[in-house]
Amino acid sequence: MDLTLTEKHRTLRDEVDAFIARHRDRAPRSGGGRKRPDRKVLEWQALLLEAGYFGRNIPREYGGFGAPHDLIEVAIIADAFGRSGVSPGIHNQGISMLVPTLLEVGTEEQKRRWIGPTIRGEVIWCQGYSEPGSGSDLAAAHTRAAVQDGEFVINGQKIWTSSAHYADMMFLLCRTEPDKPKHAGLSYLLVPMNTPGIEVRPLRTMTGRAEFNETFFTDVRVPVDQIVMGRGDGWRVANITLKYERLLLGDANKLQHRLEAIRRMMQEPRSDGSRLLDCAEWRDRLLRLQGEVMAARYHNLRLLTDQAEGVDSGLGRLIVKYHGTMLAHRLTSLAVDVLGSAGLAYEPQGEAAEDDPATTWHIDYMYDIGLIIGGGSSNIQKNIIGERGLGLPREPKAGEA
Amino acid sequence: MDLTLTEKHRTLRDEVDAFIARHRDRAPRSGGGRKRPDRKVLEWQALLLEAGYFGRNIPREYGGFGAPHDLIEVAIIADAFGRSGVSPGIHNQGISMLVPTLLEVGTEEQKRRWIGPTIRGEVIWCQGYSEPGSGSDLAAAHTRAAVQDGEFVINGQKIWTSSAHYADMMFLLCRTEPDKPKHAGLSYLLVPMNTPGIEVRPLRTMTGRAEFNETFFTDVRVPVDQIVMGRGDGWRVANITLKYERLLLGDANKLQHRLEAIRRMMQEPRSDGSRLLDCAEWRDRLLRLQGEVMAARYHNLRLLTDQAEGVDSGLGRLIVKYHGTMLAHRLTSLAVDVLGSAGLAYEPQGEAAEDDPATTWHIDYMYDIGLIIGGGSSNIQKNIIGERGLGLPREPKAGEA
Amino acid sequence: MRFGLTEDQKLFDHSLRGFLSARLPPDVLRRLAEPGNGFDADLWKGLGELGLHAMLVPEEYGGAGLSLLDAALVAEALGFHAAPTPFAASLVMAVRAFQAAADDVQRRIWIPRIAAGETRIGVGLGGLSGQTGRAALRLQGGRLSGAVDGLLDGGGATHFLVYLADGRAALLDADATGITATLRRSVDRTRPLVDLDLAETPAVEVLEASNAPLQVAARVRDAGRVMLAADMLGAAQAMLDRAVAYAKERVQFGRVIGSFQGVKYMCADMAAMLEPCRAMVWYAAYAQDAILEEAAIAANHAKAHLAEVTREVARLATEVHGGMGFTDLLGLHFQFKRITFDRQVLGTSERCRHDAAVAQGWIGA
Amino acid sequence: MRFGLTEDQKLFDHSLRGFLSARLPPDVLRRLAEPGNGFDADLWKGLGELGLHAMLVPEEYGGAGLSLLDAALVAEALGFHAAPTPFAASLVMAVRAFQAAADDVQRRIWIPRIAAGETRIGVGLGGLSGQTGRAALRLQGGRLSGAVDGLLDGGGATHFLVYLADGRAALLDADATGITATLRRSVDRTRPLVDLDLAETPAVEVLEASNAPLQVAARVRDAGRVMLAADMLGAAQAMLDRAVAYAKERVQFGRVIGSFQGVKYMCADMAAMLEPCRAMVWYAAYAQDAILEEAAIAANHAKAHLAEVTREVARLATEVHGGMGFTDLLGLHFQFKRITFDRQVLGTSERCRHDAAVAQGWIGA
Repeated sequence: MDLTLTEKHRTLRDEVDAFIARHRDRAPRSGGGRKRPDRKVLEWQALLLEAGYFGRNIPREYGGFGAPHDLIEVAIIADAFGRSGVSPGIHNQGISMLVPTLLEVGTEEQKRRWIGPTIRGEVIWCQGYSEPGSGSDLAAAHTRAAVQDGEFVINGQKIWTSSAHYADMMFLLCRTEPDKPKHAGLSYLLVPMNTPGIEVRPLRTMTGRAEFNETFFTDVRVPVDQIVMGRGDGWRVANITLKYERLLLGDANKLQHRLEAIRRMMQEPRSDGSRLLDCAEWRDRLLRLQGEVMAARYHNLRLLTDQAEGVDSGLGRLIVKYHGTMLAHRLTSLAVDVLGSAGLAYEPQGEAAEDDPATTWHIDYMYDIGLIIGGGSSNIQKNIIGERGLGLPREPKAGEA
Repeated sequence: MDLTLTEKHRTLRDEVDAFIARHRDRAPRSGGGRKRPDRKVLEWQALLLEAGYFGRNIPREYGGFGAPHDLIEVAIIADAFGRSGVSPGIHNQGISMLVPTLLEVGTEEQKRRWIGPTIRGEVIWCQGYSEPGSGSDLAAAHTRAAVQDGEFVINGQKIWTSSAHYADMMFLLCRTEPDKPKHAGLSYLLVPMNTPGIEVRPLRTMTGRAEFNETFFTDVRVPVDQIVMGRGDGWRVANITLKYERLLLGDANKLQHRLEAIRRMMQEPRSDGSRLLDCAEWRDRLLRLQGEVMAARYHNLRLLTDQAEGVDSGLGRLIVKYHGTMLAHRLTSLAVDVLGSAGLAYEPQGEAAEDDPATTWHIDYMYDIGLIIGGGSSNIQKNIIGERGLGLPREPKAGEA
Repeated sequence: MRFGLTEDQKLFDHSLRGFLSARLPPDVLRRLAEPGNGFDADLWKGLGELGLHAMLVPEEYGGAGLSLLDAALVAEALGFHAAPTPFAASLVMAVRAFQAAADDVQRRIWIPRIAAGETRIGVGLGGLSGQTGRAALRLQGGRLSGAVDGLLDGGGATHFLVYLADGRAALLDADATGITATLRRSVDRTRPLVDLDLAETPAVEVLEASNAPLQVAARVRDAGRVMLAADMLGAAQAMLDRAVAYAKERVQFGRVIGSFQGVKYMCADMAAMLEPCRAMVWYAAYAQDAILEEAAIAANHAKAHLAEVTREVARLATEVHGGMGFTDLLGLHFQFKRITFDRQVLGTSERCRHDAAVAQGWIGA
Repeated sequence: MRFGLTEDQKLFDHSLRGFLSARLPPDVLRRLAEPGNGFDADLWKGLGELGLHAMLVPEEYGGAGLSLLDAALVAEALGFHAAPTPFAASLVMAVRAFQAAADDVQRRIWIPRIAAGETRIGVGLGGLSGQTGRAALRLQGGRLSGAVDGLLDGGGATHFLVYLADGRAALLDADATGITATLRRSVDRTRPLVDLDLAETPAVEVLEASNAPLQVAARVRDAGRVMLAADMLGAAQAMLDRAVAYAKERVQFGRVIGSFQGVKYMCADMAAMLEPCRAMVWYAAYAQDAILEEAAIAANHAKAHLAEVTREVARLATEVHGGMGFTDLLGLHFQFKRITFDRQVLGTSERCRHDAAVAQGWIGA
């Protein structure tokens, strides 16, 4: 255990603080998660990449900064941006899920071609996994790709494809070997979204916004080299991606960010002059959650150390999505209670404008349930924790999770 | 909905109050649950039966008071004894489980023979269901009874038989038709515990006391007419008994009793003069539980009405054990927290003497987990609720719950 | 004594649910939830024909003189169907307020108008209910100034009844001078709230209970809390029913998902939590009329407990539906949001439990 | 920077666990838990040979000068094996108390005696820790009178260190005049508590921190709270491990029960709750030495959070074992009771969270 800062680290912290102070006017307001990055976002991203505050450990030849792995550096940078409230750069499915997957199993050619544009925010990816008939049962995918004249010809339908309506590319799980057993018949393809035959239809959710899409494929043709690993390896690649998705969805920094926002609300005087933080029953609710968030944050530091040292955290990694999304829902539950009746006004603004704080909390309150379900529902997570993490036997004769 | 009292009911209430005031010195201290009733308990029981404050609706020919069913009368009597803290009579497995079962499916002869002595506390019963290899899977019972010379000859082993060490009789689930399918091969026998070949060995639990026993059967012979319903009907009879056990274990009056005891503790000044009931975070914990207990109590009134009207409450009845035992554990959890470090002193006194309050709470804190497990574990209860209550399909190829 | 519904109550419940089911298929509900005033005159009229407008009104004023338990059954059915209509404030709290605190003349004028469905009164209790937002009013010379947020049944209201901190209540015409009523679309698209800004707005009536006005106001609030508890019960029951039905149909991993213990236990947990809530709502409603010494405790605990249970049911039922539960397609979210709304208005769970503690003398007010 | 254990720590942990595993098979543990003083001299000696007595003692006093994180690993291993031995008070809190508040002479006398294993100090913080029971002491002319309940590591203690409400602490000889030390068997049979009645008992030493004595006492208390959190972590991990092992073996309904989602999800829930607790305990222990500005917050949250999580794990792991989990036979209850004990001593969860709120300035002390 060594969380002390070396001289080098203190210097970095001062540098990052100075960078933020100098450039904060150039930063976009939000992380740009659910929208196509605009010019301001792209310029900010370029600045962060150049300074090494984004993609710090990604090799230079793939467009990163190429610094050696140093956990505390990453923590210092995240902390500085967190404290300042300034955007730490783009986080989307391409950056958080596909890039680490390609770094792990992509070809040299794929890494050189895709990682740079993706981390620069120039290429936006969406995820083609779930299908209407098989939400949790990803391996049951029916969308098929037959090889004809050196191309995959894709037919079928995907659902829950967030950002499909503005994405450039999709990483797609589809059936290429229909004669092989369920899990062995899948492949993982990289598909340009402007390929003829792709149709994207928005899907409105309970928040009232169109956060997801249905994507239809009719004789969509992509070259056979647009595959990650080999034919039939799709399930393996998808699981690597899912591993990173689980970590993304259980993100401890987001939990901490929310906790702090709730604390600030509870410290503000209400119309009768009282503060909820002074009411012991409310304060105790916040404190219980603070304890849980602290555990999640320290756990995250432990996982980062494992990652930096090339150790598989096993169980510790498998619990993150389930634990984090359930905790996030409990945090937003407190937030909407703190807002009370005055927070019920709800006017989401769509993609163009910022939502007011109360609307944002209620969106999160609902969206968090979507995150409990998406990326492998809680039950799927519990299967994974029980079977892969604890070595408990699978259900006899049941399908595969 | 009519919870108002008629003139007749008000008269009864006054009578019960007067009875208690006049006779309270003759009442034993506790309900006598886990011990062989002593003379004082038996005399008190006789007095209650005579007054019609126990076994009120059991027909006179079976030793009861023979009053027509009137829900509010029963509620008035329970309330009066509850308020006064005076023992409402004996509650044990014979009275709460076997008697209603015999009333439902016993022969005239069985009712006349067993109900009277049982409700008078003269005959104590224990329950022979679980076996070492099949805790939750009752229908897998291996203890067998073969017919020889007009007698059942029983061989095998039971476990978790509470009060077996002083019981007179056992209601026993055993396999009499080994060639029939699992559930169809069982019978339900009434076995005198002094029959040669029965050996009872006490089983110490985590509370440090011997609350249960293992019971061994070696060529134990009972007449063939000691069967309830017919051969192969054992599973059906056992399920009737279990229905009453579920209601007994989820008893809402017990929950209310506990809640009040915790409130009184929280209202007492502590060594620094403060009262926990004045601390909002503690008070809110108590209030949350009060709300749950209220729901359970009113739900119980609803079930009693159904029962009085001969309506099957269905789902409402199936949830009682699971809901009640989980809630009981949360109540005792609060109680031991209220006691804090000073409540950790633990000296259970065995069957002869009263335990001090702190020890009693800690026994309950552990025993409640035993009750969550016993009488059909929570998972078994959830199977029952899901399948019988909500009509969800059973697990394919799994055994039967 | 019986703890249960009468045959009349069951019949009325059945016909009301039949009406709502026919009148509010998903596409109609979705249309009514689009921007507008959250009030549908046709639906209002239909409910009036079923007798809802006058149900709580005493017979002497031309009403049916039914009990709060009958009203709770209506609230439950409205919650079940996520019906976009005024009820808890306009047809329950307002009637109760006039009965408890109005003088004879006021009653004779206003109660029949409510019973006829022509006067619809949005109600704001401000700080007395623990609602958040603005709540600062002063009444001077029959004129009301200040602001109060979050009036219930704001959609289509002809009048507003706003409570002062001392327990008096002023009735305002929605079209009066000096009144600015801002209709806020709430997250529950079926029920908007109204924020009032008042500048010397003339009060049509002032209700002044002759005795203990704060207690009288609390009784009005408690009647409202019981209605919200019943609304949550109905909404959660609808979500549970649909989750169970979905679990019986949906196939994943080659099996109906309801046969997986994971899904089955979610449903069992919901049922185990929710089923005792029904008796609690009945009792709390009944107590408002018939067991006055327990009325406040039962109402406050019912609101708080239903809020806790139905939040869990809302999440679990959505989870059972998987991704489909999160979409707009199934319309499951109408009930989800109904539960969200009911939880926050007229006081959060913590506030209701606090009021229950006060009601049983554990702490001072 | 690394967030993890060193190779040395892992090796030491491994050897300690090996020792405990060999030294405390179920039958021995059961014997040691029988009525007695809850102190086993042989076990104490063995732990001394492994270096536990002197582990926190600075090198200048002949100790190993290890960190509180090392001590937390020991506490975790002791909790895992439900080891009936003094530790948290005698070898951690007492050492910390002398280091922080004793003068040079006092340190030179007592710390080496602790390091040698010959002086074992039971510690009582009374009201400063939020413990229930009696806590009223007065010190006059070097003599202590009054009563304080629930001293930790009471079994086999040669001395007692009791705190006054002002943050000073008096060291008493267990055999001094005017002292009545009542050893109470706690529900956790592996660790008794001591209640002290004092009548003009001469203090061997009085520890008076020159600066902010209450804060110094709070640091001692926090070190103890971290040890209890670590003890709960170990005990709960043992219960989880055994539940998983049992679920892989036990057959019901013709299947290994761990293949049922019902049982599997119980195990998954336990793991999901407990796994992040490990990092939390490490951090809280490390912070006591190296991140002083977060030390109090981390210690208090660790104690409170571990208490909440491990109560659930204790119940669920017992449930997974079915009836066998409730018997004495498997010995699973030793860890169950360990968790019960740790939760209640040195302040309940509510108290610890309150102290965490104070430590971050949300409210006054």
